Amino acid sequence: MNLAEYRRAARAWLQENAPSDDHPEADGLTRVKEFMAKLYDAGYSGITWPEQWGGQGLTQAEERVFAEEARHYTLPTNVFMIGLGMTGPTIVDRGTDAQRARFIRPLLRGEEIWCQLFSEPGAGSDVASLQTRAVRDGDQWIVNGQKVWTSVAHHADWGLLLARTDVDVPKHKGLTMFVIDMHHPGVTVRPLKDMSGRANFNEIFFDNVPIPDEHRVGEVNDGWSVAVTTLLHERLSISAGVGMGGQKDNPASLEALREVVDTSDPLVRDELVELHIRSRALALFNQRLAQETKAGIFPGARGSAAKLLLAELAMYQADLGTRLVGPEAALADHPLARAISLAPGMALGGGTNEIMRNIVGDRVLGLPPEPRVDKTVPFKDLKVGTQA
Amino acid sequence: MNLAEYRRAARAWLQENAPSDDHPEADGLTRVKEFMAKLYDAGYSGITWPEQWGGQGLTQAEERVFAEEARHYTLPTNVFMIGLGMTGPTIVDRGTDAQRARFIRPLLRGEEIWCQLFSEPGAGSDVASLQTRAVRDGDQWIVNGQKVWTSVAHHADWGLLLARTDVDVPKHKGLTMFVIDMHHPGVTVRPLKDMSGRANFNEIFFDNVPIPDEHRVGEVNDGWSVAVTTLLHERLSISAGVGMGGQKDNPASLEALREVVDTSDPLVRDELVELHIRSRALALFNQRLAQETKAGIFPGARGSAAKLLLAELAMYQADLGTRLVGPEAALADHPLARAISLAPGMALGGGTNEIMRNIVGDRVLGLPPEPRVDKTVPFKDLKVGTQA
Amino acid sequence: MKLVLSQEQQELRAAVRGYLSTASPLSKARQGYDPQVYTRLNGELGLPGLVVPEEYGGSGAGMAELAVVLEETGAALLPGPFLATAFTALALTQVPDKELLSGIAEGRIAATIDGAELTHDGAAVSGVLPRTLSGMEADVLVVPAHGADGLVMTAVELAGPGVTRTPLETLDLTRGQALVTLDAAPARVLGPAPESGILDRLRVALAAEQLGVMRAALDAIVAYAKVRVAFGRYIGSYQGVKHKLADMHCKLEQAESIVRYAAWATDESPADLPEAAALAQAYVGRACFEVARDHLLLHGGIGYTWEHDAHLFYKRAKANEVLLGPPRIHRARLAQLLEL
Amino acid sequence: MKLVLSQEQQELRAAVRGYLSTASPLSKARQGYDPQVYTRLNGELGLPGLVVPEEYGGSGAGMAELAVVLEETGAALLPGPFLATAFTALALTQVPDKELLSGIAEGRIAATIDGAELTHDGAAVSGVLPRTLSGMEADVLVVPAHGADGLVMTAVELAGPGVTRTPLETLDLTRGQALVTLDAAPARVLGPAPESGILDRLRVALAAEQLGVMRAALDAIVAYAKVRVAFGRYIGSYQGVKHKLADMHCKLEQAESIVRYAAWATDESPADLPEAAALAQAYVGRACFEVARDHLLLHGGIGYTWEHDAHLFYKRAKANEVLLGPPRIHRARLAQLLEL
Repeated sequence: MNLAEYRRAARAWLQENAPSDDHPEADGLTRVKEFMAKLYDAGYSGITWPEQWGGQGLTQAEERVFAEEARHYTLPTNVFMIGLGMTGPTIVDRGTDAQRARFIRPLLRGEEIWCQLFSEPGAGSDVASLQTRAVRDGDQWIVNGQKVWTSVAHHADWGLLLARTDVDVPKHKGLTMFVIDMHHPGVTVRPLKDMSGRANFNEIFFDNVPIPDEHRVGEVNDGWSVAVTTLLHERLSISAGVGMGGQKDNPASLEALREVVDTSDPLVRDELVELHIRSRALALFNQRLAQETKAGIFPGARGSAAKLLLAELAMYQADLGTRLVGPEAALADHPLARAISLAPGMALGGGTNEIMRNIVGDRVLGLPPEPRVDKTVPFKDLKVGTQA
Repeated sequence: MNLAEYRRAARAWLQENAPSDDHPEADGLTRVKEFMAKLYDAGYSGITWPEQWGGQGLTQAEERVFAEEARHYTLPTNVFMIGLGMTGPTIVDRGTDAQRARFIRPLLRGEEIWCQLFSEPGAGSDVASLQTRAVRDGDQWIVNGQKVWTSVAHHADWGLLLARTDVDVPKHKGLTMFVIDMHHPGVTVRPLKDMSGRANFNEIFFDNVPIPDEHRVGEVNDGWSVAVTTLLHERLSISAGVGMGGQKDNPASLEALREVVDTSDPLVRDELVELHIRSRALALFNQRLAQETKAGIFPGARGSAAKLLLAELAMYQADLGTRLVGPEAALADHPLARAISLAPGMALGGGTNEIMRNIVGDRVLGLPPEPRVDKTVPFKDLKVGTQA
Repeated sequence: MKLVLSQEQQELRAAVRGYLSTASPLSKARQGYDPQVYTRLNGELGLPGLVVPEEYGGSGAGMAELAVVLEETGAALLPGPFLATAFTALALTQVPDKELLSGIAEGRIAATIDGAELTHDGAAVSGVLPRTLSGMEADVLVVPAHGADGLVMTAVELAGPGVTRTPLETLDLTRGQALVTLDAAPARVLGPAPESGILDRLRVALAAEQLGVMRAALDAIVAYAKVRVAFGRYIGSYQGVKHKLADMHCKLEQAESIVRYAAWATDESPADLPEAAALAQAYVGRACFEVARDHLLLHGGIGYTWEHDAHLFYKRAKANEVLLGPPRIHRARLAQLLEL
Repeated sequence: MKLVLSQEQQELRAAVRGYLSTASPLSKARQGYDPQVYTRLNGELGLPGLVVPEEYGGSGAGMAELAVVLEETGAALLPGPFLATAFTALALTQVPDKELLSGIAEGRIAATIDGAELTHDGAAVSGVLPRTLSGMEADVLVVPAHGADGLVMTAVELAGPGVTRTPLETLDLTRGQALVTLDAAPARVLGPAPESGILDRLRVALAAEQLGVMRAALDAIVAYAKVRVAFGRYIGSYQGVKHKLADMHCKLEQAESIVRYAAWATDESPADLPEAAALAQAYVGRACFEVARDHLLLHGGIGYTWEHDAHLFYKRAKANEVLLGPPRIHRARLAQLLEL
């Protein structure tokens, strides 16, 4: 099948099968799991993944074609995104054959939901300073500790867990990666409300949770290199997403604001011009990155520049919108009140603005690194988290 | 004499003796030296300096009164300012009695002009990494090296020189302070043009210049602590000056710009409002610092915040002015073309904006210091200046 | 011009700060209005009567003192009708009938004020006030109304007949507003509405609260930067954080200078008040939000959680920035006053 | 929409960059216009004829290619009438009489263009042009003039009778202007002045040069941050420097995207040109100055000296920002085009 045929087939399938309502998740997981199974059975889940483990074994070209066609729909695949974008690729890259055989097909078919368990209250930007312990006990490991910022954990069947297995070596060298059973009674999932009041994240507590050694991913104490694989996939899926989402639902977009503000005031018009300039500048940059990717030039760390700009734009837009609208925007049910409450999220998810600037400075511009005190000290002697 | 009497006397003296023309320096040094001698003989130079060494031995109250009265005039004292504000107080604080007896009275009376020789091409923000060497030779020291950013050096009789006397200890611990004879044939003064084309600074080259040991200020290898004294006095005289200079001669001030731009345009008006807001905010901050100082609350490192804001305001104003005026402002003889060429100077003299932010962060907010690699390494093993 | 606090003003600050730190710590602020705290604020500290002239039972203090107090209530994100009552007291000093001031000074009355102009038929007022500050907590509303005698200031008992109040959920979780519908609600006429002066005073008072909010937000993130570690170092040792905090400090220094100036102008130099008041809102309102925003962002992920206090400051700062209208009106006023 | 360079465009870039790095290094730029460099630019590279249609002896390339070249001449701060000649060639493609284009394509003629409208009596033009770009170096001036047939485009030999030229010292040390007085100077009519299109093309061309200036400025300070040491560390390792450089990189990425878009619109999508051209000047002009400014400041004291190149970029960036008028006109145009 050539690409044009592939596109026609994908288009036809989507026309027939994509859900017509916007939020099918509202019914719970049954319908979205059914859809995912249909998607997989039609050959559109895991398009580039190895055939041997349940993928389609096709190329990025087919994947891009399907993504382009799917952009016209809102497919109910959110709950599977951690698995598809991060933990699944990690198992494919770094897991054992037994793990691939066990986990990949159910993941692609939506039968099992995954979450990622890296961040901790004391280890945000600096993930490698995490404190959750996994202690060897014969053929298994016993896990105690706490994770945070975990999306979809309340639905998850499996979690990809990064835990500390040696405190006598520097922080990056004492970590190991595991697959943990989220249904074990020692796992407690507690919803975590963000500043807008939504519960979009979870805190997870582990109380003597056993993991069989065969669910270890990679070597003992080599977990950081596995995590780097996962984070690389995360960055890829974020930068693939950046600039894709339209501004149509954003109450702080130029299109939305021009309808509600007084454009007879030249100062208001000029503020909207500034918004246009900034939005266009970033949108064109994202389009250029996308065209480069198509042409085989991988954006790499330059995607962090796009992410930084997106975070700044989101904050600027919501701030501007509330200023232009005035007192009304401070009522809780005003769309701009919600926008200003959500705006910081873009900067704080997936790396703070400071981390993004470090990445651009170090990897794009090749600037010398900050001197590091944390790469040589044994973990048990290292300052971590919050302390005087 | 009470303060009111002091003020009346100062006012009367100034009325009679202050030069009426704006730029008496134009005639060379004769007239300004004559004026300085008159000022000293009338008791208005060195008001708070110890009587024993030629000062008046009065208090800051008298000094402030005289400064307030003198503000209505432009006294031709610029060429003496390094001596009066920095090197003189250093000799008073840290010199030997012989040095005080030799240097202070001629300095106060304008008979001898001083310059300060700290910065080097490879040691700007990081003065202590300087490379000019002074090597002991019996009763004297032999100096070789280069200094830069030296004001009034072409007029100077004496220079306060910070030089390296030991390269086997960390950088702060191998420096010694000297008084150097600027008329020695081994001293070459070369004017250094700034980016506006003016020659406001000099480069100084030392070729085997001898200094008698009795012209050493402070102990051998204790020069850094002497330099800190000098820099403290420098900061005091800068912050005393901040906010004092009026905006009347500034072509980028609100008063000047409103005369030359199209204020019928609401966007132009709003730019001028922004300029008003920023100028007023800083002016009021400076006034508050001055009131606090009067009330005995020493501003300390908060003066660095004022200096940072002044540098940013100067750049913002000149930039705004050129944008509002448009193409005309790009002709070399337009006042705003000169303003935009001089604007960076405020940020680069007396410490870059980055250094100011460090000072505010460390000393005002009490934030933890940057880890330092340069405090323990012997100087000869330390990276300095510009190198790959 | 007086830009530094007197000894007495510093003592007032210490007293209010001390009281609020125990009576209304931040952990309580998110629970909303506690009338008991408010009663003790009246009783022990006599704060609502601060600017009420002595002949009406108040302390006869000026805006300089009120600013000191509002800075502290702002820093504590004090819930309830304190700002609204202070606003009203400031307005009442500008109208002939000052009787209500006694009730405020005695702490009997929590009041609010609204700028929307109603209609007045001689005895009662009618109209809709879409967003009245602390409208649920206040006892009395002061509001201008058009009647036979032109525009007059009137006072309405909010618990009285003809008044319907609907609480509004607001962005600012620590201080609410209400939709107030007046349908022939009995109203006392306090005298002709003054042509100017009231709104300028509210602008200055609000700026004082904003100064407190930004100071507390900066203090919070500075403290956190000294204890939070990333990559083996306190985050405050990174220039990326340190330089931003230094810039925030610069904004705070300038904001405080402007608030002191505006308070001084209110008390001592009425001719400067309009410019000072517009400047105060134009600079301090923006600076307060920027500092609150950056204080939240620099906290990292924890600052995005509901449990952390950062968003309370952020939301109060944003709500305050637009409380007296879209911020551009303050800039437009400056343009007018500067005769640009 | 095409935002990435083709293989051919990359080769063009490499050729121009290679040529300029030897023929016009920065150390030469401050010495001003070197006609020999310009002649070789014509001869070896055929650059001035780039956008001249093939029928007039040019390469018939588009704005996309010209932008690539202008980025390089901008990065090199190339002195002389190259930008003015490119401006003129772009204008000439929009008028009926294209004869001058052949001269430009052959490299015989350096030209300039001015927007000030003169008067035309049928054979000669008169008027004063206060600031004509490269007015001393250009051979021919293209300028609109009012006459019996309305507004027409005319061409004047600058070395001919009736022309007085006075060199103007400009902020930009690497490219001059001239005061040109025309007193019945013989002029050839090129046809009616087009209603639109010329100025938009100049805006896009200038933005391409600005992109080059900002890229070179950023490259210079990034290189310096890797070799300059303070307090025992390379200054580029401090977040205070690193984060600023990262922000400058973000501006550069966006500026390049806008320039590619505007060049594409010029060549392929004329309906988008007005918006793209205004966007290009509004964003890239500002970004270029900001980057040049911060690149100078981050150099520390050495960047403030006459001997260092930093001020050359800073001054070119500022001169360019206001070259086509005060920057607010580009924003006003955007407001109009967006129908705000």
